[in-house]
Amino acid sequence: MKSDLMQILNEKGQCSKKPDLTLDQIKELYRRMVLTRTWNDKALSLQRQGRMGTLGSVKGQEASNVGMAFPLQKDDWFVPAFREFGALFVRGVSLKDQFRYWNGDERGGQMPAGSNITPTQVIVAGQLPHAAGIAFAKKIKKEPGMVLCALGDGATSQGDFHESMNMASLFNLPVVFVVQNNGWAISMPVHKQSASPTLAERAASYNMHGARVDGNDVFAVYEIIKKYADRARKEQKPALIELVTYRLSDHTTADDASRYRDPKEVAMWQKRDPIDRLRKYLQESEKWSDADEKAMVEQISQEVEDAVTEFESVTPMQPQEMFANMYHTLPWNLVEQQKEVMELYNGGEVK
Amino acid sequence: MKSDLMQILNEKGQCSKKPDLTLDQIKELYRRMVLTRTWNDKALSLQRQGRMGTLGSVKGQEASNVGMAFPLQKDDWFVPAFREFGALFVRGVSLKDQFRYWNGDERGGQMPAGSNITPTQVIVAGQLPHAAGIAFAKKIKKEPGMVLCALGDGATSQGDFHESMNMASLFNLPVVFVVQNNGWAISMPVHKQSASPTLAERAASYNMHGARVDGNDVFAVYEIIKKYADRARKEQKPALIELVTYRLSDHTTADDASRYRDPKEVAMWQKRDPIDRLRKYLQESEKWSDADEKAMVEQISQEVEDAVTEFESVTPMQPQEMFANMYHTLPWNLVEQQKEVMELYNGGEVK
Amino acid sequence: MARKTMVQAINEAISLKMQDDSTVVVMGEDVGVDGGVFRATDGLFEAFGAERVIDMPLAESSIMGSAIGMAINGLKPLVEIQFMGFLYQGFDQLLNNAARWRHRTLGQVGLPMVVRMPYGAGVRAVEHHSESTEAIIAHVPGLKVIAPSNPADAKGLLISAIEDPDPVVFLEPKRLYRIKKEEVPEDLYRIPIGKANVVNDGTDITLVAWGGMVPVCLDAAKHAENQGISTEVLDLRTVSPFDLEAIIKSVEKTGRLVIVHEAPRSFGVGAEIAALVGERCLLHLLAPIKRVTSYDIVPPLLKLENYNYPNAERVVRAIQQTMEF
Amino acid sequence: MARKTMVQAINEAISLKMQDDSTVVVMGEDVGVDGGVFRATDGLFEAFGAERVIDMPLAESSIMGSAIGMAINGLKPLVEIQFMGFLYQGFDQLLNNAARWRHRTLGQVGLPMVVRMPYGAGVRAVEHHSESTEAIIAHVPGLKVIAPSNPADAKGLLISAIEDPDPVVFLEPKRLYRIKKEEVPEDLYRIPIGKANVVNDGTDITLVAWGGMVPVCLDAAKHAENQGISTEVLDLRTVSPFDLEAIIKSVEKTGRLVIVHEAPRSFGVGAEIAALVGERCLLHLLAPIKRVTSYDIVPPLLKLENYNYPNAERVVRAIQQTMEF
Ligand SMILES: Cc1ncc(C[n+]2csc(CCOP(=O)(O)OP(=O)(O)O)c2C)c(N)n1
Ligand SMILES: Cc1ncc(C[n+]2csc(CCOP(=O)(O)OP(=O)(O)O)c2C)c(N)n1
Ligand SMILES: [Mg+2]
Ligand SMILES: [Mg+2]
Repeated sequence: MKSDLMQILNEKGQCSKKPDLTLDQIKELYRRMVLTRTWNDKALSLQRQGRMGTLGSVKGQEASNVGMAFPLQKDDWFVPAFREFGALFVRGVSLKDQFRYWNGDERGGQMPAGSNITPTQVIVAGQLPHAAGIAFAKKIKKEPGMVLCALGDGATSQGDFHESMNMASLFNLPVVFVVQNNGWAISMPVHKQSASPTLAERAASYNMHGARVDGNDVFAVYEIIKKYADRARKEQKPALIELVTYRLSDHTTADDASRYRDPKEVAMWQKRDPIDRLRKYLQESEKWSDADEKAMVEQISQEVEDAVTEFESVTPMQPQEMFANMYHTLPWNLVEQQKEVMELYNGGEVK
Repeated sequence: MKSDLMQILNEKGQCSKKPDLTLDQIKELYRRMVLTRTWNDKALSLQRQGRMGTLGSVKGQEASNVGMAFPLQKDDWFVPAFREFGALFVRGVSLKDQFRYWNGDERGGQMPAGSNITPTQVIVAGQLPHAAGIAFAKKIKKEPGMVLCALGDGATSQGDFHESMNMASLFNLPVVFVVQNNGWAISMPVHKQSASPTLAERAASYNMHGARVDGNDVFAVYEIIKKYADRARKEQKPALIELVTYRLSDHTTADDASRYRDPKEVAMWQKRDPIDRLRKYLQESEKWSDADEKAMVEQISQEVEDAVTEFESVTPMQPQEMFANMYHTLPWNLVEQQKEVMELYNGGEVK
Repeated sequence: MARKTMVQAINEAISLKMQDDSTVVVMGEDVGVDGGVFRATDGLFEAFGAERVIDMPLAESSIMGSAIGMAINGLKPLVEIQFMGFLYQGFDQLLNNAARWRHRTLGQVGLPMVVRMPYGAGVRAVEHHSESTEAIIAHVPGLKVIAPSNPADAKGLLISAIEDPDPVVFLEPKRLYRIKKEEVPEDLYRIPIGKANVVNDGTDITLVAWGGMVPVCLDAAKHAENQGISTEVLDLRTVSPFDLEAIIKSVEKTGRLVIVHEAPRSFGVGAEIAALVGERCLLHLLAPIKRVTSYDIVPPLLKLENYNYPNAERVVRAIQQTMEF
Repeated sequence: MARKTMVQAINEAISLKMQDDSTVVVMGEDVGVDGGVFRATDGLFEAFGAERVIDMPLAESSIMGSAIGMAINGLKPLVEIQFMGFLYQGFDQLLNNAARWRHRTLGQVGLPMVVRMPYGAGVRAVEHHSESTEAIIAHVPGLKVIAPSNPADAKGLLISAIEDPDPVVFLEPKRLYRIKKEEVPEDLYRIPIGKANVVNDGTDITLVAWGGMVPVCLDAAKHAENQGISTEVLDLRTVSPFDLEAIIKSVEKTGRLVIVHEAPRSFGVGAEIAALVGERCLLHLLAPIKRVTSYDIVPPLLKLENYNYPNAERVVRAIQQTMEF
């Protein structure tokens, strides 16, 4: 890894300084990361059994996912892309709902009321202007808080990235853009994606602060996000943070990464696993016992299994629900079409 | 002006070093600049008389216009936006055709065959990816030459700017992007447009060379473009050049700049006029006499008047020509529609 | 009541709504200090300040996208796109995000935003300044499209659009911006979205138009009436969802329909109207439905543009052909 | 002749054209090393190298725009947009530049480029992976739109598209990508653009469809024939400019028309077909023209998607209603 990378917790589980977190908070971070991976593994296995739609895995990015959401406060907004379930769980999204969403049930995509989370954004970089706009509204309304916007390394190539960065800086918007640089955008390695050697240094050309940290080190992620979130809240200043991490799985369940990347690279990154190193830290510095680990893993497995049961037993959506939220008040064409669907599929099954 | 601005010829007509140009070349640059302004003034006056469509003036930008095109060679391409007539004239576009174009006759927009100039691009920043693509094709076909792409300061805010810069750098394309930073994008001053203090420094974040020169100093413009055009041709390397100049007129004839900018600013820039300083230089260093000046001005006026006469006496387009170039072979709907137009307006006038 | 041009009426609508509702913000290129290139936002910057009348960088995608963000977070953004030809830099955000937000959030968050823009011919400018692509927007589920045809309608419809809980694209026929002054009521009044207006009563044939083509149809109706053809002119006002009921009612009366639009013919809005009327009034039709439209070409520059756009002569011709069928 | 899936046929078409014409280059996201997310460009990177099979950064606008630049400078770019839902990031370049270049240069420079993309339903993925917005593209003068319905057509039409001197949008029905293998001739053959294909002869009613809806119509035709209704199925192949002559010929024979498309109904391609047939065959029509389409909604995620897309049952119902009129 590049030497200019801020790191607190190294791959051996050793800290370069004491993290600014209580033991309970550290345990909570750990629990969240394991929960994220457990949910993720479960979703992948359901997908293989045909019980889940196409899905992108966050394996390897749990420290980035969890660490970015942890410093957020009630008034803050979280504006995700699509590879941040771990962060969504921290912000109160239920395991069940994420299962539903990825299995093609729109209802699962609804974020909890008042959670200040925007829905999953599939258009790469499409969420950046939204984040800027939400922050702009905060500023205009003189509301407290800031906006955290997540994106991938691939998203930095899009025009919307540039336009949003420029705008955030020009208007001093309280928004922090966090790039999970997981090395890949489907089959494109980041060095073929971006002409700038690091993504964080893009910040300079917008006269914005930038930072680059080890994204598999949850302490570093937490610290940097906290720092810039605080700054955004207090000084109304945007920033660009690069979290250097790795996508350990295929891009999605529809992808086969062995076609384009070297297994040696994956193996190397497996050694930098964010969960392993935090477990080592807990074991070595905080007396985390095998029994503690076992109890936690069992509790999490149960939580995930319960969510599966719950998600698989929800009432199916009715066909006419397709129309329900197209407009506040349905225009005549949708009223007619909804009626047709009710006639066609009234209680019955589509062929 | 910022001190980091490369300058050779100052406002008093003094050179900090001998320009790398023959006297004939310098006279030609001067003639081209005066021609550009004369054409421009004529077009504006025709517009006021209802003999010309809406038009953007290049007044104040003649050094940038002429200086950027001068170093181009036969194999090179020129990819303009819309405020570069001076450059087009250098590359062989006729005065008459530009009159026709701005007066709403499509035929005037056609560039001379083999001139390697793309048509006027009205979509702000739309031409940047074209320039990158033309350069890419050069590279693929192993053709000599480079691509010069002109844009305004406002264009740097667009997504297409970012995407093209990134792409040009990633693939080492022989393209030089030249920003005429004329201080304004309609009513937006550049400091409200761009978060980066200078536009040239944007280059760094694409791992590209950038340079910033006095755009009212034709020697500096010529030298910097020549340098980076040569580099692009030889090393297949892109660059971003910022020419610091000023739009002395309204944005277009439909605009009223007094609504949004301080006349003092305009007055200040009038003192930095690119033509005045080159004339002073010629007078003081190269024995350019009043008689020389007078002869040249007369010759240019005549050339412009001739172009007006010529342009106003061209055969009008026929209505059915609207259809002619929509496709290589017109589909049935256009064949029908063209027939209708011929029936309706056969020789007659539209009401 | 004072006499106002359409631009003035639009300006008044915005100003009144901004006074009435502090969540309304105006944003776009040159809308602030300059007051908009057509002066539709003239004086608003001075009246409401830089935080409610925002001069945005030249970047349509982020203008549209950040307006979405503002609407998500409780504001009512009123975006100006300088010309319809420049909409497409911001179209992805409109189509893939603005139109879908209510649906995506299962009704939790609707986006009360309006995207205004001048459309159609009327300025003697270069390419991309005369476009009329309402069919493209109308095809996007989740959006509404409005196009007024006179100052008073422009004001009332714009107020309704700003108050609408869903994203509305508001197309302003720039050819009518200053063509004449008409009486415009002073107050904050609404004209309902989705309802057409019969602007000329008739019994022989129905003309359907919106925006800049309504005066052309009224003109044609006069010519036709001189020839003894009683022509009903329906001003749609809302292009999507359009007032099918009113169209059907008129066609059931007249049995004949000519649709007039400034956009290219093929795959245009006229096709949808014709298809629905054909489907629902087949037995009432005394003649095939005709469309008088621009041609399927790039809008010509000023020299040829008048050969492309429908004019009264072409509409009268279509009326005659329909009557003679 | 070998049996191939549609993706394989497409791959073969590209490969043959790249061998045949050294100016053809493939570009897009993940088209190189990965061979495309649907493997349409599988093996081409190895065969033709990184300069002719270009893995582009994730930026649709510059992909489209630089393809334009390549076409200006003598290449024939074959762009892959990963899913039709992502086209709109690059749409401005397509609409405002690609479509207009020949016109803007007065015929001097045409752009022989093809923009391929999978469209419609068929993968169990999240939002934006099932879009079918061909009406939007068809409304843009200067473009052509093709949508094949089977492997052999896909190959022949793609070869024609690559050889076409104008920009072509090539829509690949992803639901048919691998659904079955069919005989595909080995050589470099062409299927003409703008010509429809009668895929089932009939005399009572005409079905018009393209791309992914052709098999649905064939299925419906079988059901209808079981009920004694002789159903002609016309596969348009080219959506714009579509083969009006073939449609009229069939409708003049049958007197009845049902149009089937996967896109939302309103302002869709079906409207244009219905409008033209209504205009030109009014007196031949024995019943109103019906459209069986998706609804005017955001394409649902996988749980509800089958309720949205036309299926044989809905087409048969429309056939019956039309017959009973
Ligand atoms: C505008 C757009 N183009 C293409 C895609 C298809 N796509 C989905 S994810 C992805 C790669 C994203 O890479 P990155 O931003 O690094 O995020 P990651 O997948 O690594 O989390 C692509 C190309 C898309 N979703 N949106
Ligand atoms: C995409 C797009 N948006 C808006 C416009 C309207 N417009 C024309 S020129 C211009 C300002 C351009 O500024 P700049 O790039 O600095 O060029 P300059 O006019 O100063 O030469 C604007 C906003 C346009 N032509 N294209
Ligand atoms: Mg990535
Ligand atoms: Mg400028």
